[in-house]
Amino acid sequence: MSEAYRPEELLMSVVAGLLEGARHVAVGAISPIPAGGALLARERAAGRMRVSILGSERHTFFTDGGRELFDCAAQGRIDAFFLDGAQIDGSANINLVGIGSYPRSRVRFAGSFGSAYLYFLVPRVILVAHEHSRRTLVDRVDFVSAPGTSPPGVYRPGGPVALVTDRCVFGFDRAAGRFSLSSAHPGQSVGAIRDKTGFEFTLDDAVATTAVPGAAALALLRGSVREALQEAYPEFAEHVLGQAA
Amino acid sequence: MSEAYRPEELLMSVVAGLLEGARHVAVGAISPIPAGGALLARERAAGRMRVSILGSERHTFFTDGGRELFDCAAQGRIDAFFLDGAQIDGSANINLVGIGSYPRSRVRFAGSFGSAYLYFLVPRVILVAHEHSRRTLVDRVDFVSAPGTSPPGVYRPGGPVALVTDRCVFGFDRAAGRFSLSSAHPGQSVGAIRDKTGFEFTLDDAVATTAVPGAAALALLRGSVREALQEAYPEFAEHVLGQAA
Amino acid sequence: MTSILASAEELTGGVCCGASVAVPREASGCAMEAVRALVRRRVRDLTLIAVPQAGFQADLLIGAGCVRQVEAAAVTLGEHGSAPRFRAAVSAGTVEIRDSTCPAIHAGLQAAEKGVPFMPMRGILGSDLALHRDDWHTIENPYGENDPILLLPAITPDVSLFHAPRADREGNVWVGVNRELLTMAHASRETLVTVEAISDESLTSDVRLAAGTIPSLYVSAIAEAPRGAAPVGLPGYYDEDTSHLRRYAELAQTEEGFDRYLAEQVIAAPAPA
Amino acid sequence: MTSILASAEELTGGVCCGASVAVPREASGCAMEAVRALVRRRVRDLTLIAVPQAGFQADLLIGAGCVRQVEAAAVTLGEHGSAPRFRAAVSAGTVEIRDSTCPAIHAGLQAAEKGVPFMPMRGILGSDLALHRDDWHTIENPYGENDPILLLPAITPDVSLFHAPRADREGNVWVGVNRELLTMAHASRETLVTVEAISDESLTSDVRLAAGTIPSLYVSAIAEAPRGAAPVGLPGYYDEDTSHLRRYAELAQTEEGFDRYLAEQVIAAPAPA
Repeated sequence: MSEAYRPEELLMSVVAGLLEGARHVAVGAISPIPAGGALLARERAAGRMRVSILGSERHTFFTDGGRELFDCAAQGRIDAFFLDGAQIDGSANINLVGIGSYPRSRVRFAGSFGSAYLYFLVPRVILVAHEHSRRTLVDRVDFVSAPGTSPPGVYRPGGPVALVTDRCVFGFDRAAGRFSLSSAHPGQSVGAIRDKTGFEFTLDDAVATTAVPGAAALALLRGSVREALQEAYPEFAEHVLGQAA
Repeated sequence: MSEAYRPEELLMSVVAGLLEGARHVAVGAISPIPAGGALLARERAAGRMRVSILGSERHTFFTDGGRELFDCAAQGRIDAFFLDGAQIDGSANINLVGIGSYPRSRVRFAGSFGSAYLYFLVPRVILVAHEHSRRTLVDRVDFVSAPGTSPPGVYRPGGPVALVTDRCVFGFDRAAGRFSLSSAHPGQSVGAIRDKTGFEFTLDDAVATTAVPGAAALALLRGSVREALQEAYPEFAEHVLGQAA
Repeated sequence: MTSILASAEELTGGVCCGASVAVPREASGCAMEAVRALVRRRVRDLTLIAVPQAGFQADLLIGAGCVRQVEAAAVTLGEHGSAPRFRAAVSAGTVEIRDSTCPAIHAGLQAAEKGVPFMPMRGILGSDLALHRDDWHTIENPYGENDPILLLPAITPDVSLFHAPRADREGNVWVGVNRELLTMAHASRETLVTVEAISDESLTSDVRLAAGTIPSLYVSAIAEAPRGAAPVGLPGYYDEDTSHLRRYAELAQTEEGFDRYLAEQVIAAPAPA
Repeated sequence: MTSILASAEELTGGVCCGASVAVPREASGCAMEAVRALVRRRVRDLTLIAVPQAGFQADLLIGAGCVRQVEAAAVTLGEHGSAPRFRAAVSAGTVEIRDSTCPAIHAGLQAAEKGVPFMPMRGILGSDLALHRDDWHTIENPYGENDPILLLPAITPDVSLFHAPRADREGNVWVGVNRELLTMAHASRETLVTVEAISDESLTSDVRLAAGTIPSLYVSAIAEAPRGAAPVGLPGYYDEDTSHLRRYAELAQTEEGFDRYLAEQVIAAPAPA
């Protein structure tokens, strides 16, 4: 029987699985779950994976100013990155700008950050949605901060490979330009997921149940990963990983 | 009666005069006379002139690698620079590449360095020819490392203002695209200069005799300028400025 | 030559209404004392250029009515939530937002640094950012076939304004690895810097320090402002004042609350001599 | 991760015939020990990219027959006169020269660093450089009117090869203000560095050192080579061996003299263990 785990630990374990084989994973600011997942993947990679956590002094080695992350991605030296969206639609378009008509958005968000660039250049972009609802996962975003796919001719070595939510994991088929349900987290049914998702998606041949973190993963998360997260995410490290579920 | 001076001291004094009012003068590598002239001008500018001597650690402040000089010029932060040429022609085209047909030059020189760029961007480019002869000052250069003038439409805030040789000083008229004789060094006649010059030039209304360095200038050259030149040009500082003429 | 001025007030005294002012992200060093001086002087119609994003300083300037236009990849208070005055002003249409993306702002500054009118950039095509920026052009890459690529115009701020750990008496400024500050200084017409301390030790004579230094040639003026980034932090020197920023984030939810913050923390604060 | 190798010989063992190899100007740190290793291994058909000019190392490689093509703003022995083997090879047509200008080489590397196919650049128009470079294109500036501007293609070297004062055990390399070395590392597929010493002290943990450091991510391999730049100097560490370089400049005036120099100073020199 598996150990008890927190929902965040499940997501970190999922993220770690999606990062297998990557040599260099970059994580944006204010992204504790991707950071934790990346650090877990690094623990398993036995010295063959770098993780750069932006906003952390200890886990970022950049020495060429704010542009270096983007130059580094364009050089092909970043294999995986994470993006989220206030809205994400069925074509994997993401919206970080606003709800309603542009530019006088009814609800304005922070802005697109580096998404309009990194989404094109990083081979393995993992989308993360912390709230799986029809408000977030929509049929069509109100503003395209970064498109999920591009027409032939557009230089695009990168793009989305998966969308991880608090209910499930979708894979993304770049040729078809749509998501398919890969696995549902324990306790989630396909019907319930469809009900909470504002876009159409297909089903993998066999929709699995998301693998839960085993004892080894949990030990790493609560041990070395927690320690490494302390600097950039002290509260998260303490409250989420600092005590058994 | 004026003091005895060395020919190099005359040239440095001429160069200093041409730099009046400049806020930032850059001097390329292996250019002791421009460097000395610039340092003399700086002495007279009472803190209102910077001099950057490339190849000197003490007189260069750049911290952004080899490109900074060029970026700095493009930003309009360099008022004056020096160029020479294995050949210079009557249109102020300079050749630093080779004699004979290109690319298998009969006589090959080092190459164009930054001339093809700085000649366009630095407002006050002073050409220096150490050997005033028909070999060097030619009707038409064999290879245009950098053109003296550009057609309308070409972005060109910079260009040549003067050509200083061991015989005289030419001014350059950018609109007309030709040199005119401004002053002949003591002992040089217009006829002798014409005889030794491979290109056509006009005469200023009154061709003056080049002003010789006065006692104050010589004291500066043999004092503070010599000291400042020690690091980048130890031999020159010692042998040319280290003893009275 | 670099002017050494007595206060953040004096430093920013020449920043005119209508100027374009570039400011860095919070982790790189925010000149908050100087920003408060701009607010007190009631500067108007600024174009604020966030390099590449901005937080508290942008929200404060926008709330105080100093800003006409913002160019930014993002404006946010980060861990303290969204930037309430920015959001309200954009929704109300009282501030014009020119949405960008981080590398585009860095590249625009690099174009200005290199004195070229534009820089090419990968990505972005097909986003609504590109749709709404009429100053971004798509051309065919002359080195490819059927390969569209975006051109972005140079960004040449009238003023760059930031805070750094130290300067020397010649006006050289040490910024360490925060090299976007160097690019900003290269790209801008004027660069104004507050520093924790001006030191007698030359920053250019030690090769280790020189590697992280902006030469004085690019620095118009400096002024000492100890803890000049507060309540934002200066990484490696002091932490942010979290309770101050949390309180701001709450108060600034309404115009009245923001005005109260302004009166208490900015207007009432005595200008340094 | 960065490989730490035992010698300059090992470091350069993977540099293949036909590779493009970028090397810095002499003041920035020449990996002369590694260059001699290439000569001993009889590497052929290199494309040598001088950043932006080269001296002794280029003349040695050209004289030894290792080079097919040179892209450079200049090749010269500086105070020791012109580069005799370079001049002879260009006149004889045994080496192809692609004449450039300093900022064009820097900009080409920056294009590669940024992952864009080209960079625009002012100046150069109307020079014979532009006439002979069919990889340089002139376009109309979309941000101007009747404003032609040159585009230069990205320069992506297979290998960058240079010498630096120090590295740490993770493969971070300190270069100080010689930041063209950083740009070279960013732009190149592989970066090979000899260093005076590999130290236990981490270069990234001290912010002053970090500002002048190339992160190990960009460094393929390093090897210790004390006085590895000799007979060229390493500014701040040791001076050039002037009499050695003067003698080279004299000997290399003829092919026979050059061969004698090679036999004595390069081939006969025992490879470090």
